Formats: sequence, structure tokens, C-alpha cells
Amino acid sequence: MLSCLVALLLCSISPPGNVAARDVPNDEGGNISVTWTRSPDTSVTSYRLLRQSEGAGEWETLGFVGRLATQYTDDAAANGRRYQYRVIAASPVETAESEPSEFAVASAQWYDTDTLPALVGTAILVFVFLYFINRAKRDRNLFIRRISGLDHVEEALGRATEMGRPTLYVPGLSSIADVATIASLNILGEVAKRTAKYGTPLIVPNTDPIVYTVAREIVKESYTSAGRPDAFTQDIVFFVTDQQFAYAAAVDGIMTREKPATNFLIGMFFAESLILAETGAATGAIQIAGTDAVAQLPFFITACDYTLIGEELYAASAYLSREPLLLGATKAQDYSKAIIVGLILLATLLALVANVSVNRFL
Amino acid sequence: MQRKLPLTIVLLTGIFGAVAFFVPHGAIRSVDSVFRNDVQRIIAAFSLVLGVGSIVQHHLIKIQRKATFWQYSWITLIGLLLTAIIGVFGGIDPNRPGILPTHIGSFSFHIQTIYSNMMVPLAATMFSLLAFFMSSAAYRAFRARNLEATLLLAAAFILMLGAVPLGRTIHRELPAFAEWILAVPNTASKRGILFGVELGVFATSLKIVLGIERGWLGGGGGK
Amino acid sequence: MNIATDPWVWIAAILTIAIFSFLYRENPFYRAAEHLYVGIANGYAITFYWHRILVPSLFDPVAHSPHFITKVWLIAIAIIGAFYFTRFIPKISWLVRIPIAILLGYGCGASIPRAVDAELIKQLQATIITRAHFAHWDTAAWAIIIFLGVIATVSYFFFSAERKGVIKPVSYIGVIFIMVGFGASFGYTVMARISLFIGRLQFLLGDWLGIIK
Amino acid sequence: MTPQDSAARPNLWTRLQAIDRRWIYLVIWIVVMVPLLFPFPIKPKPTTPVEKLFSYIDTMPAGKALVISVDFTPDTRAELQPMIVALLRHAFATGRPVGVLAMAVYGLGLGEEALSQVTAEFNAHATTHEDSVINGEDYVFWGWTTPPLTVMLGMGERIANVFPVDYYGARTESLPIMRDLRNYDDVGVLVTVAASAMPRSWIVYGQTQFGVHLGCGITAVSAADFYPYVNSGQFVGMLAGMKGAAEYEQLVMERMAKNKMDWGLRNRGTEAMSSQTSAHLAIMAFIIIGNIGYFATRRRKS
Repeated sequence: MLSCLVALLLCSISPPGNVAARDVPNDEGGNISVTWTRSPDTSVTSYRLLRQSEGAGEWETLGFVGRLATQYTDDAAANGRRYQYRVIAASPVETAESEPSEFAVASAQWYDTDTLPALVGTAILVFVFLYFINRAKRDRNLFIRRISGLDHVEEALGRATEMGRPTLYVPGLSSIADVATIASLNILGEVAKRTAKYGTPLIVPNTDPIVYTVAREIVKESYTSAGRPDAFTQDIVFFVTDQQFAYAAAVDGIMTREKPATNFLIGMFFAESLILAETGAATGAIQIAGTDAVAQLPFFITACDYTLIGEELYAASAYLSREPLLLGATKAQDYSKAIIVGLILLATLLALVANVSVNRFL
Repeated sequence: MQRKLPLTIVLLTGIFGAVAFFVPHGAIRSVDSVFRNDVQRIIAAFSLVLGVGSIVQHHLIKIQRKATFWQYSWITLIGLLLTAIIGVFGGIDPNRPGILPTHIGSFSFHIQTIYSNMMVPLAATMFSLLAFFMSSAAYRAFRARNLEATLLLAAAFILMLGAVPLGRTIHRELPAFAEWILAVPNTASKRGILFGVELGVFATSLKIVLGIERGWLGGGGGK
Repeated sequence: MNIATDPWVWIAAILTIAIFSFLYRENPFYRAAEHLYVGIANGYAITFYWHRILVPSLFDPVAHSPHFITKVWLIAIAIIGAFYFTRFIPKISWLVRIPIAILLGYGCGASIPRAVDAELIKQLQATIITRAHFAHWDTAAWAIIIFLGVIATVSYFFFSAERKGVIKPVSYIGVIFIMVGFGASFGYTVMARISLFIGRLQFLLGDWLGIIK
Repeated sequence: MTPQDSAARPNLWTRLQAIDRRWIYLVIWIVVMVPLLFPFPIKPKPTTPVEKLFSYIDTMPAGKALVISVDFTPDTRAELQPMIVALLRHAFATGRPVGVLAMAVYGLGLGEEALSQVTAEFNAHATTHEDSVINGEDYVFWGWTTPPLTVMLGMGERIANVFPVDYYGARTESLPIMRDLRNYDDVGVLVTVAASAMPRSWIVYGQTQFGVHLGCGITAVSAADFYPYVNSGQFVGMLAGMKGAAEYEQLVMERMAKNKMDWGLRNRGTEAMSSQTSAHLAIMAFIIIGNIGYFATRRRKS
């Protein structure tokens, strides 16, 4: 009775309870998650976390969290070492310390079980792709429907040749890590082969230094394979700047001064998309655009003559080159889409009829 | 060798990049982070040297050939040189001055001053040209030629009305309808496009890693 | 009137006007501003790469890192980066492909599972209709519209079949969804772009000329 | 402007079809600039998220502070700065203690600018000490510090520890206002005005860990991203873009009129909104004219 009273007087806020520590799963180690139940007192403003490694004999402060928190992740635990934790409730005037937790050990895992759906999905898609690419080696007559933007590449380049004006190719404003840039560079290869053949001047300004080096090699290769290595000069492919709007300003300048008859705006674009496309439209150039940046598509659609929408960009290099392996991959993309539509239908059916939540498994 | 080695590297780094996604263990993660940070950034820094070399060469050629408007190339070259000298030697952090003074009296020409008073207004103004370009693009393209074009026009029109107080005056529910278009049909179309895009990304990546798509190898021949 | 006295405000204002003059036509002022912009942007990029990348990520660690292995690692990366310069030596110019191959391979490999995980699976989950959607008539109706719209839009992108039979009307519905979506995105963005222009005008009329404040 | 366009017999509509785009640019330039020079305020009707934030601040218990976090940079000033000004006016007009901080270092200047503008407005009409708005008594400008996480968590404990000195260099401990502005408990609502994902961080750290009430002011483009948080009640209200700012300004003007503070203050958001409205109307008019022209020419051809 007396001890109770003394405790009440000495320590009027009660400490947090049930402090538990355990290794955070599916990580590279180093993390231990600490949980507790909050102190019932409303005057608590925050909780302080203390840690002690086994045998150290000293508690070190880790950090603090707000009064509504019931969890803290210690991200500085050494793998394999045993730690225990305490949580201190703090009000502006006093503190109350919890019992220490059990010992916990952080460890690294070799497989992240959360990625299982991605692993299965990747495996299925890789299988579908390999199957169709393999089949394409035998089947020489894979069909691809018309893609209107690409059907007009020849015509657009022909027009530039007739008018004796250059062709401008903008390979997007992103880095090589953006797959849209790679798709664009593949199309650039095909376009460059044709400009080399027709003897039309080509202008390829770049905004990413790495993309610039790749674009340069690709165009050089195209000129060589078209039998015009002599026509490849230093000033076809050049770097401008890596600043988005400085690049837009420079390309606008090129469009209005050099007056290219044909503009290709293909790859990854951001807000500058319409600055380029509208200036190009004002100079009267035929414009073929293509991007998978959904936010920029509306602007290309309104300001360009032809626009490759999303996936059409990725079908383009197969379409232009007619290479069987690439066509096989396009076929695989179609089957994968069918699989996805099938999955959506199936999952919805299950969810509605049997009330099975497929999301639980994804 | 000249083609095999790059293709092998692409295959190996590609497999590593994919595997690293599934493995949280530090042995893989630390290498992954080296790829993500050090390799990416240092190689990019070297390629920038080529890039800057390219733009300098581009303008030197223009000056040499006295190409049309060659005089302006001097502006680019001098601007580049001055900014680089001020930036590299004057320091980038105002609190840690470099070896070059960055002000004369109260007039500062620190790289951050140049950034906020030249680069920022130039970028903001280029960006704001969109206000005009959107208007002219809308005028030219939003014609009710067929059903698709009409829907494009109508959706844009309703969204524009919903954004200004007038929309609510015309009909109380108009802004809500505009929001609905954005939230429902727009979401559906974006999602549909994204499915295709992601499959395209997947396919292209796979083709590169497996060496089926090798246009990036460029010229120079070799086996 | 309370015109600015800070020379930098004048520089910013002149550059702003030079860019706006492009709206009338390409002219010497725009041309000068454009060339200046490209020059400064490159100068700034050099500064940035020097102070924020080369010094902290390469020079400092190579000079001061206590780990020998880190130094070797970084020097190796730098050598690979230096392969870019082999472009100028025809005999070994193919070495340019090595740094490109490393970046390209890693980038593509990393995007394979991510495309599946971050986009395909998440979008798929979001499209499935569940019983929970039927709690209200509107959530149910919208979920069904999104569901049909997604399927129709996806079918627009079928490349390996001629557009006939079932695919024809379905992909046409897809086109309708795409167009409504594009129109909506366009209309939605107008306001933000006008805001940018208002911002520039407020700078010119306010900070520079001091007419409005 | 291809020659074919003008080949048909030129009547008004066909000529308009092929109008030089520079006329369009000129019209846009004029309709945006004129309302900025000669404001003709269109009074927008406040939408629900704006009304919610207003009435929340309006009816907070006495003594609770309004804290504004300036989390944007000058490039979105046109959209976001009017929000800060309107929020400050609201707080001062209703006698709320005010704290201002910046999460973006470039936001410092913006916060300073808004504070000096609004305090000058109020002090110009002040006759007594009570009426005046005084630094350190009625408001405090804590300035900027980093990293954001430390700020968001630390303010839950003791604000004076996070910002030992204020923007002007005074020790925050010594400021009278800080006696009743110790931590989140004394904050009625914290409004984060941002063009980034910062409002989300405020939810994760400020709200889920300390239960501080939050409001947000964001750019029009990111409005769609933040609606869910308003619907779920995590933000008590939201101002989206210039329109949101203009609507809030209207509510503040009404409140100030009620408090006999009809000072004829300029409302940047509302003024900009008239520019917005006229620009939108101009674009819509262009679309209509273009279509009339299109159908007129088509009929002629057939």
C-alpha cells in the first residue's frame, strides 16, 4: 500500500508497456523493429528509445518519436549482435522508463519474400518472351498491324529531301536508364539509315551526355551500313546542355533558324514537350512524335502530325527494321497483354462470385 | 571481342540488376548501391567532358566556317568559360568560399547568384511560354472533325471551365463533373496505356540484356 | 513606380524579355539569350559535377579513404569512365562500348522486375472490381467504367492482329477513352501554365518595374 | 499558314481559320496582363476544402497558434505566396498567435516577404499596442533548419530546441510568444504550403506521431495527389493553386469586413484569378471560333 503511494508520488506518469524487439524481415540486416504500448497518460509528449548491446552494460540513446507512435526501427544494429531496448515516456516535466525488452538480433536475408509476385510475374513474362522470340526464328511471316506514325517516316523524310531541308531528331530528354530513350535510339538508327541514303542533312541535338555518346555511335553505324560513311560528319550528333529549358531554348532556335522539314520528337519528354512541338508546328515542319510519358502525350497529339502512343514506341524498331526476332518480341508483348486482361477478368470474377481477394496474393 | 565483350558485360550487369531487386542481403545490396551511385555518377561525369567537348567543338566549327550567325557562338563559349571558372574556383557553397573572390564590393557574382538571377528566370520564362503555346495548339487542334476529336475537345473544355469560378456559375456540379472525368475515364485510359508501356519497357530491356537488340553497339565493326 | 535598382534584377528582366520576344519571331535578342543560356547552363553543369560529384565521390575518397579497396574500386570506375576518350583513338575506339554496356545492362536489368512489380501488378490490383465497390452505387459504377476502359485501352495496343472482328469495336472504345483522357489532361494543365506566365509578369511588373506591388 | 488554307474565297471565318498564331499570343498576353494592372476581382465561391480550412482556423480555441510552414521555392511563388499572405491576415485579424518556419531554404525570403507585407498592413491601421502586430509577441519567424525529419519530430517536444534563435537572430526562449507556443500541443493547425511532397512528410511525422492538425496549400498540378488526404480528414482543409488562394482571400476579406477592417487590401490570388479566368475564357473562345470557322469552311466546300 505504502509502496504504491510512494510510486504514485514519485512517478506520476506510467511507463510504456510490452516493449518487444524483433529483426526486421526481408532486409539486408541492420534493422530491429521495436514496438510498445503507449503510456495511458495524456501529458506524455514523446518516447525516447534506449538500446543496450549484450554485455555493454550501458544504455545508449537512439532517438525519439512522437507520443502517438508505438513503433521504432533501429537502423543501426550490427548484424549478429544481441540488443535489448527500453522505451522512456517523457512529459515536459518528467520521464518514465519501461522494462527492458527481450534480446533481439538483426540478420540479413538472401531472398525478399515480399517480391514473390514480382518474381512469378517476371518468370512468366520472360518465358512468354523467350518462347515467341524463339518461334520467330522459324516463322518468317509475323504480322504487325499498321502504325500510322511509322508509315509516314519515309514520306516525311522524302519531303525533307525534296525541299532540300534538314531533318531534326530529338531523342528525348532523359538518360540511357530510361527505356524510352533506348527505344528512341533504335528508331534513330533506322531514320539515320534513310537520311544517309537520301543524302538529307540530319541534326541530332542531345541533352544527356551518355545518350549523346550512344546516339553518335548509332548514327555513325547507320551511315556506314547505308554505304555513306563519308557523309557522317562531326556536327550531325552533338551535345547541347543537360538543363531542360536551356535545351528547349536551343532546339527552338535550331527549328526556327535551320527550318528542318521534318522533326522527330521521340523518347522521354517532360514539360518542354509542347514548347518543342508547337515551335516545330509553327515552322511548318512535318512532326512525328512518340513517347511513353503519359502526361506529355496530349500535347504531342495536339501539336504533331503523327504520335506514337506509349507502347507503339516500343513496337517501332521492330516495325521499321522488320527483324524477325524483334517482331517475335512484339508478338510476345501482345500475348502478355492478353494474359493481363485475362488475369483482371479472372480476379474480378473470383472477387465477385467467390469473394476471394486476389490482392492478398499479389 | 569488340562486340562480344560489350554484349557479355550487358548480359552480366543486366542479370545482376534484375537479381538485386529480389535479394536484400548486404553482399548484393552494397554492390547494387555502388552501381546506382558511384558508377552512374562518375561515368556520367566523364561523359559530360565529352558532352562539353562536343558543344565547344560545335561552336568552334561554326566560328571557323563563319557559318550563319557564327558571332553568337562566342556568347555560348564565353558564357560557358566564365561560369565554369566562377563556379569551379569560386565554390558552390556561399558559406565556404573558394580560391576566387565572388563579389566586388556589394556586387556578388557567386555561382548561386548567377543561378538564381540568370538560369532561374531564363528557365521560368521558357517554361511560361507554354501558356501561349497551349492556346495556339488548342486553337489549331481542337476542331470537332470526328467523334474522337470532339471528345478530346469536350473533355478539355469542361476541365478548363471547371478550373475557373465561371464553371460553377454555369452549373453547380460542373467542377465535380470535371473532377470525375479526371478521376474515372482519364484513370482508365492512363492505366491501359501504362500496361502497354510497361510491357514495352520489359521487352526492350530483355532484348538488350539478351543481346537481341544491339543497335546501341554502334559503328566500328568487329566481331 | 518603384523601379528596381539591383543590377541582377535588370539582368533577369532583360533575359526574360529576350525569351518572350521569341513569341513574335526568332530575333537577335532571343538568339543572344539562347546562346548565353546554353553557355551558362554548361558552365553550371561543370561546376555541379566538379563540386558535387567528382570531388566528394571520387577525388576525396581516393585521397583520404581509409579503405584501400574503396580506392581501387573508384580508380577502376574512373578508368572505365576514361574509356570514353578512346573515341579519339581509332584503333581502340570500340572501348567506348564498355562504360555504355555497364550502364545500359544494369539499367535494363534493374528495370525488368521493377516494370512488373511497380507498374503491372499494382495497376492490375487497382483495376480488379471487388464486392467492396458495391457498397455504393457510384463506387460500383466508376469501378466498372474503369475496368471496361482499361480493357478497351489495352486492346487498342494489340499489334499482331488486324483490327477486325471483336477487336475493332473494343479498340475503338479504347480510342474514345484515350481521347477523353488526353483532353482532360490538357484542360487540367492550362491553369498551371497560365500561372507560370502570371509569375513572370509579376516579376516584370512588380520586382522590376515596381508598377504592381 | 499553308497557301491552301487561304485559297478558298476569304470570308471572315476562313481568314480566322488561318489566323497568325501571334494574334493569339497577343490576346493571351493582354488578357493576362490587364487584370494584373487594373484588378477587377471576380469573387469566387469557396469550395469545400477551402471553407473547411477557413472555418477550422476561424473557430480554433483562443490562444491556439497558426503555424505556417513555407515549403516551396520562388518558382511557384505566383500560386503559393498569396496563400501565405491570406493565412497571415486571417490569423492577425482574429488575434491568433502565429509561427512561421521554412522547410525550403529558398522559402526563407518568401516567408520574410509575406510577414513584412502583412505586418505593415496591420500596423498601418493600428492605434494601440493591442491593435499592432509585434514580432516576438504576436508572431515569430523561426527561420529554416534541416533536416526536415528533425524539425517535424522536434517541434512535438519543444519548438525552442529546434529553433534556438529566430530568423532575426533573437533567442527564441526570450520571446514572450514562445511561452504559450511550446510544442504541437499549442498549435491549433499547421499549414504546410508546398510544391513538393513535403505535406506527406508532415502527415507521417507530425500527424501520425504527434497528432498535430494539418492543413495544406499546394499547386494546382498536385491537387489530385492530395485530395485523398483531405477526404480522409488527415488535412483539415486544402488550398489548391491560385483558385484555392483566391477563395481563401475572399473568406478572409469577408471576415475582416465583419471585424471592421475594410482597408481595401490587394489580393494577389484573386487578381491573378481574374487573369486566369480571362485567359481560360480567351482560350475557350478561340476553340469556339476555330470550330465555327471549321464548320463554315466545310459547308462552303461541300
